[in-house]
Amino acid sequence: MRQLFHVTPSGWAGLGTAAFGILILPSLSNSYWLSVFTSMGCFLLAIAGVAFMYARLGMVSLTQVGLMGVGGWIALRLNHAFDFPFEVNLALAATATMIFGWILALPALRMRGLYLALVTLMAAGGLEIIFATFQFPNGGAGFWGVQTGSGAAFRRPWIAQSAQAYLRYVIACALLGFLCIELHRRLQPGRAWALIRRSEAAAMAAGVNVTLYKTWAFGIAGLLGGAAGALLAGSLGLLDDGTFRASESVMIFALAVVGGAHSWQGALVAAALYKVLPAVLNIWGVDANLSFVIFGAGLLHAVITAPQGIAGQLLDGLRRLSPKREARDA
Amino acid sequence: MRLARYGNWLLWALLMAAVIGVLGWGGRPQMVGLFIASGLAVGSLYALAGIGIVVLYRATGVLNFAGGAAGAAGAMTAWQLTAWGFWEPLGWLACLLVATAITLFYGRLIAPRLAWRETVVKAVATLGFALIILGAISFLWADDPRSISLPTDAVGVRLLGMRITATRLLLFAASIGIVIGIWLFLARTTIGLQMRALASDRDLAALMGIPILRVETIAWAIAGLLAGFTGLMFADLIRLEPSVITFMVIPGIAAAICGRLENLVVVLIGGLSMGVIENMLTMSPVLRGVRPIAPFVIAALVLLYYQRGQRLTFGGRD
Amino acid sequence: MLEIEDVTVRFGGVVALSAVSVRFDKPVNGIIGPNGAGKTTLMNVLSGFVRPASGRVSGDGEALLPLAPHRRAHWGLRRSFQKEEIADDLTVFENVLVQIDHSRSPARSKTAEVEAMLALVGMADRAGKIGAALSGFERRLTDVAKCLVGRPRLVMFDEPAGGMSVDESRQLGALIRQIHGATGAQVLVIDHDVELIRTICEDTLVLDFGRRIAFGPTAEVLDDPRVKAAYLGTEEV
Amino acid sequence: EVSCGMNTGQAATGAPILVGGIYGNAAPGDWSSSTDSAAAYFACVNANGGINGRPVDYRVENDQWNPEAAAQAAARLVNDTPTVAMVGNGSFIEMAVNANTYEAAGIMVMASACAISECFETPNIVSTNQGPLSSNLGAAQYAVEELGTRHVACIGLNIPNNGIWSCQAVQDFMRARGGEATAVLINPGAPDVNSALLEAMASGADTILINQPAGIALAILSAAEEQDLRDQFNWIAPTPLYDQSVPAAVGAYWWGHIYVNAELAPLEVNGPDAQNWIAVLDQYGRADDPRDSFGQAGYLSARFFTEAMLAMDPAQLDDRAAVGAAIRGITGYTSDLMCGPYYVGDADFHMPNHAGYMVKVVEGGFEIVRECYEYDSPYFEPHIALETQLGLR
Amino acid sequence: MAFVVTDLAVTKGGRAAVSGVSLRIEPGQVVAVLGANGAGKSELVLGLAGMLPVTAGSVAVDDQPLTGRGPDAIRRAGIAAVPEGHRVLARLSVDDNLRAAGSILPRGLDETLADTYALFPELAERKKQLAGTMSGGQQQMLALGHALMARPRYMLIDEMSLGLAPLVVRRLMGFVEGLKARGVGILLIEQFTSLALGVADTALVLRSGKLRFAGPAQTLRDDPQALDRAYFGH
Ligand SMILES: Nc1ncnc2c1ncn2[C@@H]1O[C@H](COP(=O)(O)OP(=O)(O)OP(=O)(O)O)[C@@H](O)[C@H]1O
Ligand SMILES: Nc1ncnc2c1ncn2[C@@H]1O[C@H](COP(=O)(O)OP(=O)(O)OP(=O)(O)O)[C@@H](O)[C@H]1O
Ligand SMILES: CC(C)C[C@H](N)C(=O)O
Ligand SMILES: [Mg+2]
Ligand SMILES: [Mg+2]
Repeated sequence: MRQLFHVTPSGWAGLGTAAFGILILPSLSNSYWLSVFTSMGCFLLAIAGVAFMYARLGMVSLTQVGLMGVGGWIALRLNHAFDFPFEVNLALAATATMIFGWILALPALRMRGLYLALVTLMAAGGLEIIFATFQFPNGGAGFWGVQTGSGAAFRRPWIAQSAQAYLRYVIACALLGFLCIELHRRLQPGRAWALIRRSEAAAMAAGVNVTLYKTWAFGIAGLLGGAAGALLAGSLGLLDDGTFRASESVMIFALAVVGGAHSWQGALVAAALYKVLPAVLNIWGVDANLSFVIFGAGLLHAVITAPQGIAGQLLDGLRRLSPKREARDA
Repeated sequence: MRLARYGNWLLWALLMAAVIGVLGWGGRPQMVGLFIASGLAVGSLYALAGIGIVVLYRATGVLNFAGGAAGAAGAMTAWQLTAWGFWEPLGWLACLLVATAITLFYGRLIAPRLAWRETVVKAVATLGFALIILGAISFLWADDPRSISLPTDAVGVRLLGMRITATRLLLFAASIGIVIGIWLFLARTTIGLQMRALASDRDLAALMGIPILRVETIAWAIAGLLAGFTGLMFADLIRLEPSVITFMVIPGIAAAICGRLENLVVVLIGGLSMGVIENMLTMSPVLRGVRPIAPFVIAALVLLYYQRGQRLTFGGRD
Repeated sequence: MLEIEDVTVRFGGVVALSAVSVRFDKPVNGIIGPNGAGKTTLMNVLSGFVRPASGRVSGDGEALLPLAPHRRAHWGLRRSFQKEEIADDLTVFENVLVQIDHSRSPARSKTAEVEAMLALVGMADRAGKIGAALSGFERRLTDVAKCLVGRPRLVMFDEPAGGMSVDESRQLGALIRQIHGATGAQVLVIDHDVELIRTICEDTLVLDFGRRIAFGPTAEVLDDPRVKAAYLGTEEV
Repeated sequence: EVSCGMNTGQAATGAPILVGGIYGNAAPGDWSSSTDSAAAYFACVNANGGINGRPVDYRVENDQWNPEAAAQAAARLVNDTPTVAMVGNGSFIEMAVNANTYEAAGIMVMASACAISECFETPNIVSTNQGPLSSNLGAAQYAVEELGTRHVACIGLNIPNNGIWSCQAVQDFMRARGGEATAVLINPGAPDVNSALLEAMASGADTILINQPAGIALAILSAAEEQDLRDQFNWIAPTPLYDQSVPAAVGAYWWGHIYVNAELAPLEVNGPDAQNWIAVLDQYGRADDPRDSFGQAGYLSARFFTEAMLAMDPAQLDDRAAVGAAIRGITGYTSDLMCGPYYVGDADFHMPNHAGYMVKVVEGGFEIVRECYEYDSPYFEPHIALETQLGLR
Repeated sequence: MAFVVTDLAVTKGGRAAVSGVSLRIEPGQVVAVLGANGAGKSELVLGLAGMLPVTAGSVAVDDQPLTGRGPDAIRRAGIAAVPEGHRVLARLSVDDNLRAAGSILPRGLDETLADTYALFPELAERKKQLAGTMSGGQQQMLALGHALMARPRYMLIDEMSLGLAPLVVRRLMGFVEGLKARGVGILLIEQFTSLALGVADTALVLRSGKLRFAGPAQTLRDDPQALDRAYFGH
């Protein structure tokens, strides 16, 4: 049990980063950066979901942003239909998306590797069309809840009404997400997943219920993605289908690999690349099309030169600086 | 075994007939015909995109998301040359050349550095390349309504009261011809065999003395040519809009999935069926809003059908 | 006691096993046969990775075929693969613990059991080592320890000595001999190292082209002229 | 000789007045021509005495067709910068994302290129252009009155605040005129538009209204050409097809057969304001700034804004609320680029521009087929009431 | 005329797996490489085949330098390696596997194919079967077949008898004698030491990636103690 609550150096660094994000970052940021960091926080949570599936089970989900859309859709739907507080909407949206993830997983479980990735890509393509066709609820009537003209207000958590407080809230949620993953990793599911990644046959032979654990993993990714979507809805007050294209799901996975799927640092790098880099390029006045080119080139470069991801490279560098410290990823 | 094979075809034919029957019920026969003809054209494009993907995947193990972008770059070049007053065939040729050059650039300079990575990582890396191409295209050509038309558009035959242009016929014939040609190439030639060897296990193929770089270059060149041709056809038949042509790869992948990333004939038939079903959905008041979802649903169902009754067994491979 | 009745397996047109019946009741049993005889297939049928076209399998009187693979593991079936399957990012201890993770016994007793079995295979001092850092032989030993925890009833090895030096395979053989004593499980070994089979197995089944061609005490079986012709080639190896 | 603001010929040197603008430029479209023209006009104003000697510091952001980037652009321009107003906005999504932000921040947005309902039905946004709803109505009205249309098939984008909203208005209009309309919706994610065209054909319509961005519209027209449908239907379209590259892109087959509503004065009208706009662009803009209808709209928004600022108490120029009140107070501004008067008014909806021209696609350009006419539809009842109240009628 | 390796070092995953190994294979000679599990035998073969980076030393065949060349170039220079673990082109048929391996031959593909099938009738029976669905031993035969199809002058075989039935091993040993007689030089890694020493002219023993013994196979055949010493260093 001591092992369960043992905090590794990397873990301390993570807690420190979260503390910085919660205590200091918001007061340093203006409204623009608050908005950038908030959406980075939301996507961090979603990226944590894909990265964990990939790192722990070797499963590739190309539908994570689609799942975010599902979570966001549900959160909006609940917000406009009922008077629940934000937390309830968040929890329900995350849970429902988890269930959605399970349902998605059921047919996908027979597959692995590329095929699994492609089925999830098909799901992402389908969700993209559905979002584009029906849009996100904005206070209208009926099941789809869409009205023309400006939408109704989205209620934020009562403790996080301001943009600053909301950023804190999002970072705290992301931290919880990482803790949830880490907890799983240290317990029975973590061991089962490690073996499944090695070989599903070996896992079955070792008494691991492969279906259950794979479904479970999909559920967790869905949970994180759903929560991320609900948080994003809270950040913007409304959602647009343009955010949830299938290509964005692919991009998120690519970034998770580029950042380094095995560590929280990698997810952070990925989220920063996804949200902060374009914001910086935008401030520098780089043409949006050119920043696409830069982004794509950076992605390729990182995939080629950093097999462990950028975070892996940075951590290796750090380890070389401080010898004798055997840090295991948290 | 053989019976099972025919069983699949029979099942497919029945399903298609059922879909067309149910959706077309009560519609004017001529409209149904028009929807089918229109579906076959889009379907050929899906199939062509899928064929490009499968050929490259089988030979190099790279699932290429950038084919659409390369085709878009080619089509834009063709448009530009024509706008500058060059002789049109020169533009078409340039389209093929540009798409091939872009694809080869990736195949020669970037893909080998990623050869040892997992398939999925290699696939998403090509998305990065697609972004580069798309960004560059949008930077070079401001958004403007454009179109390309081939001389074959002017020629057409009338069939059951609908007009079918020579372009559509050409596309249809070309996709069948390409499938047959590539199938023969892979099955009958040494390079084709080497390509298949490479796709199965690149390291081992190298160990067997197969000149990896040369074979891969050929595969990428074929993929580039196909991408250019698809881009040109897409620009003519659907529209000349780089981002739309770029993301055409996603339904293309759906078509490729139907053939399990392997069987070109099934890719062709799958692509055509997707196009037809997607168009036929227009006749359903309930489903017409979501008709573009058809390729994804079909691909997912087909995959499930393939995997039915199968238990997971060994290894980390698919 | 393991009873296999009339098991037939087809892959498309290939008949990999045809109506194989056999009853293993000795502590350590061998399966040999030419390449492609169906040995691995038989083991896959037992562990649930291949569904036979027909036949029944019962272990200690319980029908095994209806159980899903992981259920068979819970029942007490263990197997090793031709290539050991040790997760690189788990420690030796964790790699073994996975095998009994599903059981409801208290954490302390699980820990004790894993430690005991690691000691038995001689890996106790390396329990904290991560999978990726193990040598080939250590990985194989960890694999064996995995087969010993959780009250196994039937332990199967597919070519465990493949790629091992003569000394190592002798050591492994000795370890396999101890399994029945330590856990009460019955052991099934496939290998082409006839010396190994001869020294550790009481009974041996010989398969050829998916058919049982001999079964009985190992020494007798190895002397059977049909076995010599189909498998060994000549008198001595 | 250009005319801008105070026309002093002296560069403004005082403390700058901060003004923002958001445009969308990324795939699938470049909507920056309105902010480009507005920027050129402000540059001209600054070179001509500014606003009572104070230059306009015009800051623009690209929303990249991405809702989050749009929100961030507004955060940067509205929350982080003490801008007094937003001028010249051109986007497909920004207004939907930011309408509430603008209202909360109490800032007025004088948009120029607006395509969605939020632009016209929220309190803090007023646009110079008409948007699809109004322009559709203009096209449909022309078709009913001149082409004998009884049944319109409106091919719109399957987006609630764009295609559905604007085709719905056409249905209401046709019903009011005793006719009929069918909405045919294209999913924005669908590459192929042919099935939508077929659906329109099957609806029994006699007129096809192509309520689409130019790219998709061209695709529909080429599909129709393939089936040789030109003479079986009347072909009408709202403003997006009024684009100088369209006649060449549609090809000779269509010349003389497509009627397009132009929400601002077509280029050949060339009144004094139109000439001034071109002169401003030539002198203060970039060579590649588009000379299109969105550019006209951006110019107009900037010009009307400047006029309103010049009419204000100079002490209040940095006060967002005061500037907002001044903008709301705009009434009866005119330009030869617009058929009717421009006004804002203190309402929860704004659509000052609901009169336009009708043009026909001909070889090498467009030909005006109907001069300024006001659209007549039940949708405009509240607007007319407001105009009456403001004394504009 | 020989396959000469001087002072070779090979790394795997950043760790030196083999270092300072020199050896020489004459045509018609068998060099047995022995050593415990993890001694670096497989890495040696992979390094020689161009599949792992060679960080020091040189490799040459018949005075033609091969150091740092890619695996395909090395195979085309006449050196065929059979890596450990019966690697086959899983998604190709047996026949296609062998034809692909023979596709680098300038001529005589069909005869070579016939020879290979004659050595492994098990394979001839399953020409159309997908290689990945074959049994372990059948795949090992196919992996050996790959190398034979190149008609190499030198063969590097890792764990030749791994997973093969005794009958087949016997057949193979006879075949190795035949290859020797035809002047093919062979580097042989084999778990059954006595078998390897039985055909070998020269024996090498590796431990922790370094050569601990190099000399006539006879020496180790005659003195099992010497073998143990070299293996375990007691
Ligand atoms: N999926 C399959 N499709 C077709 N044939 C198969 C399939 N799987 C196995 N076989 C065939 O079934 C037979 C039995 O294979 P199995 O792996 O059981 O042999 P084995 O006795 O373990 O041989 P080895 O000693 O070489 O490991 C082989 O001939 C093999 O080629
Ligand atoms: N001391 C060690 N620490 C970590 N890994 C090792 C060590 N020794 C060997 N290994 C790994 O074990 C595997 C087997 O090593 P290698 O291939 O060199 O052995 P070998 O001599 O061919 O023996 P065999 O093939 O019989 O196992 C390799 O992947 C190697 O990296
Ligand atoms: C000193 C060493 C060579 C001793 C060695 N262990 C042996 O028994 O021979
Ligand atoms: Mg076997
Ligand atoms: Mg080895």
